[in-house]
Amino acid sequence: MSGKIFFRGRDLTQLSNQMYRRIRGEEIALIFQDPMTRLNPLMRIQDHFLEEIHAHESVSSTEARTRAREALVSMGIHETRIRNYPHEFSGGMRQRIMIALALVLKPSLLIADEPTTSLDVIVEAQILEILQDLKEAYHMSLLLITHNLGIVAEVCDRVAVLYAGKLVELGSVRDIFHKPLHPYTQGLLASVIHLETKELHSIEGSPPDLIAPPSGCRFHPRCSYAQPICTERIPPLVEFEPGHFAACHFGDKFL
Amino acid sequence: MPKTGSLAAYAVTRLFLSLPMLLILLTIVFVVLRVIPGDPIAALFAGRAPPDVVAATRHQLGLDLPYWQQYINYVAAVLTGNLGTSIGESYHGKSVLFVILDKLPATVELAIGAMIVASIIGIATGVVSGTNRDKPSDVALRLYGTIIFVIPVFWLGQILQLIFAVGLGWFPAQLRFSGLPSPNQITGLYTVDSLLQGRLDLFLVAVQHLVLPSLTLGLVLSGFFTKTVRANLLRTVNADYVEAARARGIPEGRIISRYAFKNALIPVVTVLGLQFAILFAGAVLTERTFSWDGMGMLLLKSIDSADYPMVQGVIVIYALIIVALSVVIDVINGLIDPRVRY
Amino acid sequence: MALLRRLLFRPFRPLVRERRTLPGILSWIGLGTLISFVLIGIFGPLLISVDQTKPLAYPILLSPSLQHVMGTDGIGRDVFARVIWGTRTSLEIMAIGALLALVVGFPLGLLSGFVGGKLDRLFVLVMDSVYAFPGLLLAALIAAVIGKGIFNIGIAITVIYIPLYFRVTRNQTLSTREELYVEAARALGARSRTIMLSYIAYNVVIVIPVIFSLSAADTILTAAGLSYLGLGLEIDVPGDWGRDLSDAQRFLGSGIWWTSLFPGLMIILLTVGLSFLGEGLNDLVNPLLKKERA
Amino acid sequence: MTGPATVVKAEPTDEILRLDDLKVHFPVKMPFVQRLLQRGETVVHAVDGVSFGIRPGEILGLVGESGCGKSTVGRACVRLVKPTAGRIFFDGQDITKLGGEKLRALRRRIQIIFQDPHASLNPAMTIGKAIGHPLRIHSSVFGPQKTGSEEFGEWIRQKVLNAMKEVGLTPEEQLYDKYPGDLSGGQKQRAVMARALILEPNLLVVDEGVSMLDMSVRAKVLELMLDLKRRHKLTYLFITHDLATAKFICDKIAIMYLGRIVEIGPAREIYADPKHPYTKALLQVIPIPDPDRRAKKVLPRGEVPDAVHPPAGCRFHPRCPAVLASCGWEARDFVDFLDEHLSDPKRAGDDETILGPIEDWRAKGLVASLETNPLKVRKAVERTNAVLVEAPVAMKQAVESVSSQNRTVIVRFRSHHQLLQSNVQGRVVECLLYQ
Repeated sequence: MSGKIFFRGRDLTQLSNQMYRRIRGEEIALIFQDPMTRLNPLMRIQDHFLEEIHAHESVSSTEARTRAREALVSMGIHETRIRNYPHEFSGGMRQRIMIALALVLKPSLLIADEPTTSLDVIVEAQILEILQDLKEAYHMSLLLITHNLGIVAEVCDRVAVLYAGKLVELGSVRDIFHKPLHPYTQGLLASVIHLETKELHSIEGSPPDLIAPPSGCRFHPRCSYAQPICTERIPPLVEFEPGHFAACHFGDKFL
Repeated sequence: MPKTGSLAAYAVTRLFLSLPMLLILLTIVFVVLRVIPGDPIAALFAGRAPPDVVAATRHQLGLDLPYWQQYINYVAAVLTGNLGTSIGESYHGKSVLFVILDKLPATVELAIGAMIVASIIGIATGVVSGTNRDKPSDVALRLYGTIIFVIPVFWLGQILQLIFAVGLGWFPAQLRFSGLPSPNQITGLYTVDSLLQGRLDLFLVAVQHLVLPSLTLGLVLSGFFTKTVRANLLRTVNADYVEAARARGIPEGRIISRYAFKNALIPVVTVLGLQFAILFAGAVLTERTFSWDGMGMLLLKSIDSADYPMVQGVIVIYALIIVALSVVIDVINGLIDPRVRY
Repeated sequence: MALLRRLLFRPFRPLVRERRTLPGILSWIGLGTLISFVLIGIFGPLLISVDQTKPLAYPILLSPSLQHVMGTDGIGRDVFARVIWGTRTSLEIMAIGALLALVVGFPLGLLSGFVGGKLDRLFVLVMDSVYAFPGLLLAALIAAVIGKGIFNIGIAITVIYIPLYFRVTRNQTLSTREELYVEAARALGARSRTIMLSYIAYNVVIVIPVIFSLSAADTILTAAGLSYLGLGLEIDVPGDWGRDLSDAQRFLGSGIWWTSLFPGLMIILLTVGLSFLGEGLNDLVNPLLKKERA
Repeated sequence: MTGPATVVKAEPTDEILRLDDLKVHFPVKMPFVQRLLQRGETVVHAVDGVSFGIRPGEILGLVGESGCGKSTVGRACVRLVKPTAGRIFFDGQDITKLGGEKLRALRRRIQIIFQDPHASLNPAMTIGKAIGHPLRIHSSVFGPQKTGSEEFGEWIRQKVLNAMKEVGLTPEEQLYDKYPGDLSGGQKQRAVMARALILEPNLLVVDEGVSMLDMSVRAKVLELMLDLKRRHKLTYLFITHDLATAKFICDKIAIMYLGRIVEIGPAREIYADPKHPYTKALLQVIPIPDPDRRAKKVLPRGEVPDAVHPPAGCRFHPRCPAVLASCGWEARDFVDFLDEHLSDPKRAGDDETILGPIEDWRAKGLVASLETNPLKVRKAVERTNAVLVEAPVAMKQAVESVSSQNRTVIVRFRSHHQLLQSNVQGRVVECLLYQ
């Protein structure tokens, strides 16, 4: 592993395990793709909350309990159910509990890793609505990791597109959807099947082997615009217009 | 939406469900003793008694009746707690149940001692092994688990006797008690009885005698704990909810104890039920090695002296204990795992 | 025919392919041990006269020396000769017990798991009950009724290992039966027989060597235990590790260690070898099954 | 309780597949001890009265959320699950109870493709063998050739290679002897399709057949399906949770919710103007990949209820944004509402002490009741009425009376209207709004 992670100006990779533990949950919270397996089946919901609060703050049990109840109720779950076990909740409810757990310490960054992928579409929309509301209510930043471009268009302000372990494009959501600069982003957008799809498009070939990734631009074997330079030189991330970056040798052609 | 139900309801139902198992075990004992070829009475007397005595004994025990009638009599007798009277030399004419109840505490004391040794050693080695995956300590402890598990318990007993009794003289090699008059019978467990009487000296003697047999049996059983605790810890330390707890900043020690270890324990408890079979089989051998006067010794003596009702009685009591323990294990499981009951 | 060949070879393929991994090495050590014991069991008695295993063949309680590498016992038998002859006895009981249990338990488990329903529930209840009961006690009871002898002990032991084969085979059958590719085969119109043979049996045989090794180790222990309790073999069997240990008990107080140590070591070497083989194979087979299903 | 009646009857037409009021109920799987402890009914009403027909050469999309029973319908069509009631016709023949050799013969004509191509292939069979396996299974119908003869083997090999070429599984000679583990997801799905097509079936059931594939592979497989339809006049039952994909590929759409079809008709019309509130909700939540068209959505409340005890009347009524008083309100809806009310401390006030705890309420059919002490009964009735004021209008209207009897508060609901299917603008809808 190499590189740096800056959070509020501090490099997290330099932190001791102990310091890192304090940041987790307190400043950076994480919710996951599969809420069904993320809660300890042997612990009541309440104990998940109390444990987390006590791990970070020295508050009285009464206060911790009050805060736990408030967090749960704010997600639309009856406070008496705080004494239930995880298996007594449905998938959507468990994801709400996970969000409540993530927010009880009021973190400034919430990372949501495919938070709705395992849920049905209506529940997915409910959860996305909650996440958007929270972002405003808590003045919190949200890092949403997803493969679903529809969700990106609906929820996000800025978008980073990754391909084969490399950042290929970064910009505002309008830039990305209306003027994609990287051929991969273009292909990705074209291949989405949505209600107005008239014709199917797909990106030729298949994702590369990451043990021996392609030379130069990792996308070149599947790129219809590829030139000899693409196989030789790794394209740098260039700011083609204010706030809109792409890692393509010919990015300016698509402006 | 499932709601967590009462543990009592679960326990009662589970108890009810144990009846078929009990009936099957009783039937097996019946089939083995009376139906399969081979005349148990003749085999037990082994030609040492004249034919008319054998015939009289058969009649006295109701063994000349048709099988179905024998079966009904037998099940009815067992269910009413009437296990008959002994026909062997040592206990002739005594109530089988009474004799067994007299020997039972010795076996129970040995079993408890062994279980304590096994769980302490087994869980400790299992945790060390499971949290140090593929390091030298893990490999060594896995070898320990595999090897100790297949060591003949009676041979291990002999070796421990050679070292600690004959060689070092730290512990007595034989019997449950010696030197002083044994404590008054209250529970029948010498360690408990001596404490109840407030006699620390007797307690020490009892413990001294208990150490080697418990250690022998416990060591052999510990291999099982080492292996299962390790395997389940490996599974739970990488579980999704453990990763989620880490992401919430829960301290590592707490994660191991409350998430990984407790969750790993559930399957261990489940298979623990099957370990009682090994425990009691091992106890019979250990009793013999240490002249520990319990149910196992009683069974061997009864087989030797052709005491047919006593043999049947001892096996039936073992079956009852096994069934009861399987219920207890399931209830304990319900106690720690809320998903089991509702 | 090709199917049969595949069925037979399948369990051993990982043994060759993974011979350099830790479980592979363990398996080979175990297999080597088993083969050595089989060779000792076959050829040992040909080289060592049975007379040495009889009472009063030599002076009693000689400590190990060049003439008697393992010494002599309390009634003047050569411990080394007894140990060698005992190998043959143990292997004979193991072969009878573990093989009979396999022959009965495997088809029953396959059937019960495949048919399911009431039949399955009944089988499971009976087998689980037997499995929960102390095997040694059950074997002791059976042995006390049908009498001593190598074959009888083998039978008594069979009864307690049938449930083991049954359980493993049935569970494996059940989980394979639920696989999507089995449902797909049914949708293609495959007959039950085809599904059972080319899909289910194929996936179940792979666990058989694992249980065979583990149950064989246990068989040795149980047989020795029965002999130790005096319920095993007739007194004139030329080698019987369990009985030798039982006989050794009397002299322990006088510090006579060799009559106990050597028969015990033989039991441990054989059972540990079988365990290595069983657990090594288990570690090889499980990821294989997981990979195939991933 | 009887389910809603089916009005639109099957007309004997040129339909290749016809389901007539199909029901599939499963026993709830649980450990034995739990089964004994569980009171009341324990069957999952996976499919509870489904009727539709497919014409040859048509693609019918069966769309719904997970757990709505759509996969069970698909499995019932190929007779992998046993229908509890109702009938299935294939090509005019009643196949509901078919068994033995007749069922095997049928399976040459109806094939199914599952969601997970990897799990659908026996890991121990080569691709070529797997694709050719159906021919061997049904070898008796391919003339006098003896199974195992060399010509037959060669004939199968040629057919397999052709089928592989047809589904684009190339280079076919090289892939023939590969094992499933060596292939990519898209290749495996093509192999599964080749295996399904080698018997030249008339009907192909595709159960979420593209859901697990990457976007780019998905497009290719969908194109292949359309291509096969054109060339072989194949008929599809296309089961999916993805309305966008369904819109692209299907001629007709059926929307399923909790074991029932709530709306069925030509795809173009349903997408242009959905009638059933559930269809509307489903279409509304599909994210549009255009940041300039973000819109606030009106979402149905809660989650899909348990199919062991589906709601009375219209199954969607507890969540429906357009619900009426006659849609099927019943006691447990009231208890659920009260639960929600009590969970919000701001609204609840001291209601918890009078109407709580929620576990004390009994809900049976149309009657909800709470046993309390005689002193509190009057107050509880008052408070119940007060709470009901805040309830959704439709629920409020459905309440017949709030009364007390000794120490018991009783909330009684009116019985609901029978739910019928109606023809609305070219499609069939099961909703009281259109009755």
